[in-house]
Amino acid sequence: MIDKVVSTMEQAVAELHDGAAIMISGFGDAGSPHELIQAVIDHGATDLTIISNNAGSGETGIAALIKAGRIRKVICSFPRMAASHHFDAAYRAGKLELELVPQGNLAARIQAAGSGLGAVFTPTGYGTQLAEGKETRDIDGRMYVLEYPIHADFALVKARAGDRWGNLVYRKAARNFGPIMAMAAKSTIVQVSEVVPLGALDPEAVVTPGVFVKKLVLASSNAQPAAA
Amino acid sequence: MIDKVVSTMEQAVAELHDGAAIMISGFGDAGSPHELIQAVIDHGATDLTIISNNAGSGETGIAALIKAGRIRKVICSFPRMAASHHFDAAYRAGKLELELVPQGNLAARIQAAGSGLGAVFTPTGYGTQLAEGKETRDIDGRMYVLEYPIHADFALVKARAGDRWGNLVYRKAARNFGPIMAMAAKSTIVQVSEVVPLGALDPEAVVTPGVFVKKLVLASSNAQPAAA
Amino acid sequence: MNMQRLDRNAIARRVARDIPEGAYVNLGIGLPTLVANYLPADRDIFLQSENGLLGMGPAPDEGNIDWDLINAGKQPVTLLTGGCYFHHGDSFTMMRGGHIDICVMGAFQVSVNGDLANWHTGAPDAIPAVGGAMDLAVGARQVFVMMDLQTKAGECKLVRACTYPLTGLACVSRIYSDVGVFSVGPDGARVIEMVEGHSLDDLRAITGLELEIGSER
Amino acid sequence: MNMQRLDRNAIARRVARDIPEGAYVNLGIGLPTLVANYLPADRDIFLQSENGLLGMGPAPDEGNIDWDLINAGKQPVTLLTGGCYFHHGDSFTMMRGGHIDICVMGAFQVSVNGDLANWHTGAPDAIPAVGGAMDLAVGARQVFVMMDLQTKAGECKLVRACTYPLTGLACVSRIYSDVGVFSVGPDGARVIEMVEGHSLDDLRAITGLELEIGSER
Repeated sequence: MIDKVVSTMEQAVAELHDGAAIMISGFGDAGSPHELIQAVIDHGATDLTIISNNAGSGETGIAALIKAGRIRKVICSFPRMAASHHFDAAYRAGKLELELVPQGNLAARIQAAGSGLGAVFTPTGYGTQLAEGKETRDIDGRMYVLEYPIHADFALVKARAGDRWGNLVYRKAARNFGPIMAMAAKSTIVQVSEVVPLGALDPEAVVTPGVFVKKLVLASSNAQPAAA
Repeated sequence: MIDKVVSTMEQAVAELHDGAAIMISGFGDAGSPHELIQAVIDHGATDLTIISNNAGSGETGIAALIKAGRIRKVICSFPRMAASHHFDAAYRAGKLELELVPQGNLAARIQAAGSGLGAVFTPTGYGTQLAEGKETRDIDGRMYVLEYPIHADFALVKARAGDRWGNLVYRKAARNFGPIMAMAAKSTIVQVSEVVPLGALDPEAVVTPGVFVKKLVLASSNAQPAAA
Repeated sequence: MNMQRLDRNAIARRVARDIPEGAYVNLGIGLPTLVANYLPADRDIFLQSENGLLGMGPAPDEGNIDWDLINAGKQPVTLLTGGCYFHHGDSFTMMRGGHIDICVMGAFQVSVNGDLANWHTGAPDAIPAVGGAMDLAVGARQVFVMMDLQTKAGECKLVRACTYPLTGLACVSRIYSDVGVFSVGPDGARVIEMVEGHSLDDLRAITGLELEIGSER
Repeated sequence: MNMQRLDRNAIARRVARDIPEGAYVNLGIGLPTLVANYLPADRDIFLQSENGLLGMGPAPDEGNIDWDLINAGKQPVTLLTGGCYFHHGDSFTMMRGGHIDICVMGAFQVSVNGDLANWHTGAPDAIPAVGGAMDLAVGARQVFVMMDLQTKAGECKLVRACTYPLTGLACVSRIYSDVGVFSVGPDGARVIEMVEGHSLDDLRAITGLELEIGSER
């Protein structure tokens, strides 16, 4: 019997390693797997590359990872936030490399990795600083930039509910990057608010089929994030 | 008030025109919008390019369109079926152009069109007849073929239920190409088994958001296809 | 010059007037979110938010805030009856793929041919952040910019050529400002509408451009 | 030669033995679908079907046929508890993106280095059809071929180089046949297992290849 549910956050992140590339779901705090990120801090892995839409705010989540000095590089679209002081400080001190990617190219590159494409021509960013040095091409009279997949060793994802085969559903706008990151990482680890029996999720409404999930763990405090 | 529901099949396909490129959902008969296809026949538009997984079987659906002599070109992955005699005859008589596309490249090219990408490098088909004459590239030690988007003027899609804003849910494996074709065509026309009030569809379980749909029409006979 | 100027709410109201029923609209973070307040409730207009919402509704009551239901600016919102959720791949398929009729964004500068600069001041110590601006710039069918025509320091933001880092090339079609509405594009900038009390000469003086009155293209 | 040969069901049973619990498996149309009949019911093995199913179950009873629930060969199937539906984009993300552990396909020819030919006989009047074969060939982590080693006319289908149009290059790792199991790949073809009553010399004679006994790579 296959049961992808593990009992502890520690077990969930046991295979992490120094130098890993880690995708982290979330748009701001919505959908950010805070407990799994705390488990990464507890695990001790360092020299990490983080792929996420933002670069953390306040004192928890990605911000805590930065504060702990574990991150070598951030690939994201929007690091500047109201309380992104830990990112700001590390970036200004040159302790952190930033690869800034337009949000839709971030999504497209993650999707390219998940679906086995070698590269995609995207119109986004053409003629801007963020496409400098990149290959461009005129296709049917429109200009495109060649963008490559972003692969990751791990994806840390927050979902609302999951079953032992790894099928997932999400909650409202906390869905955001979760489903496409789950497809793109070698190993996807999910914190859920609820583990449900096989068959409890409507097969028409499963958002992430279990094939994309390696481990699930119940996050008892997987509540809505508090007001920022 | 926006109400995308029209009353008749005739209204649903009123804007069709000669020479149109039309995507048609379905994998075999599952998900094939037979009533809309009949409406295309009744409309009279001809010289059509059809993008679909198959090229029809028996006497209805795409097979009936071929029989009626309305199709100039078929872009599909699997035209040969148990009862594809109308395709076979038209193809052998040279009345029909065939562009054979590996099924996953068909999906990827439809998705590229829907998402505004200019082209994608796919590993599928490299080194085969179906990639002959196409641009190839070594990316990180693996060979890829450059494939371009497939755009369409119309998509004809079968769904289980929809609301007046065009939100859709599907039924089992009849979902297949429907959602990605709806994203790729300039104008997506949907036959549904049921028109439901706004709010009746779970916002977490909508498969095709209404933005991708132009018109819906109730197909009273939108039942499961009969045994082939 | 000491002319009458529209405040941000008045500009938002003016933008809202040009959004037809049935339009799929993305309102950028900051100023443009005000436009939602002026969309008539009896018109079905569909607000899309890059973080996976279509049919976005107004801010919730204090007691009904759900931090899993936010807009692109990370403020709490609601979902209208008939709205739905989707992931970031599908969201940017909407935005990049030409499915959004209108997006409204703020800007540092817009050039007469429609180039947009709104993501980076170019200051060397600034922390850059781009979000979905570049995707909207290339992907929305029409890009409306909503801004005061001048900076606080009095520099005109409608320019011959942008000096700030670009967000997108030749993408803006319309500027809604505190002094009037402009069209920009291949034919250059034209004045579509002036705020009461302004003359064409005023606008020429502010912009330093040989503006003409234009009709809708 | 007049040796004992496995029938298609026996080959299917042999393939099933090599599919571990937890594997995500795509069974190609035709012969490979038989493998499903021999997967032990007490093992969680996940069958994926290109038309948008994961957790595909056996054929339904006569009275429970649902033509919206079919497999890649358009035959009626069922969905297991815990299975789910998805669209073709997501289905081929699974298949092309390396998420399927094993696919099992039939073949016209397989070369010693693992080239696969199974979509087209090359006959000029044949109606070509490719389906998802090329995507599986490049996308599945392991490609197993299940076939009789010879055509009815006695031609060996394990060849030095394919003469039929290719489906994929260097993609097959294993051949399950009526006379034995072979590995193919960069090191060429090796005999992993022979059906009882066969000798290495028999297989060398059939194939015309300098086969050796190989261990699992």
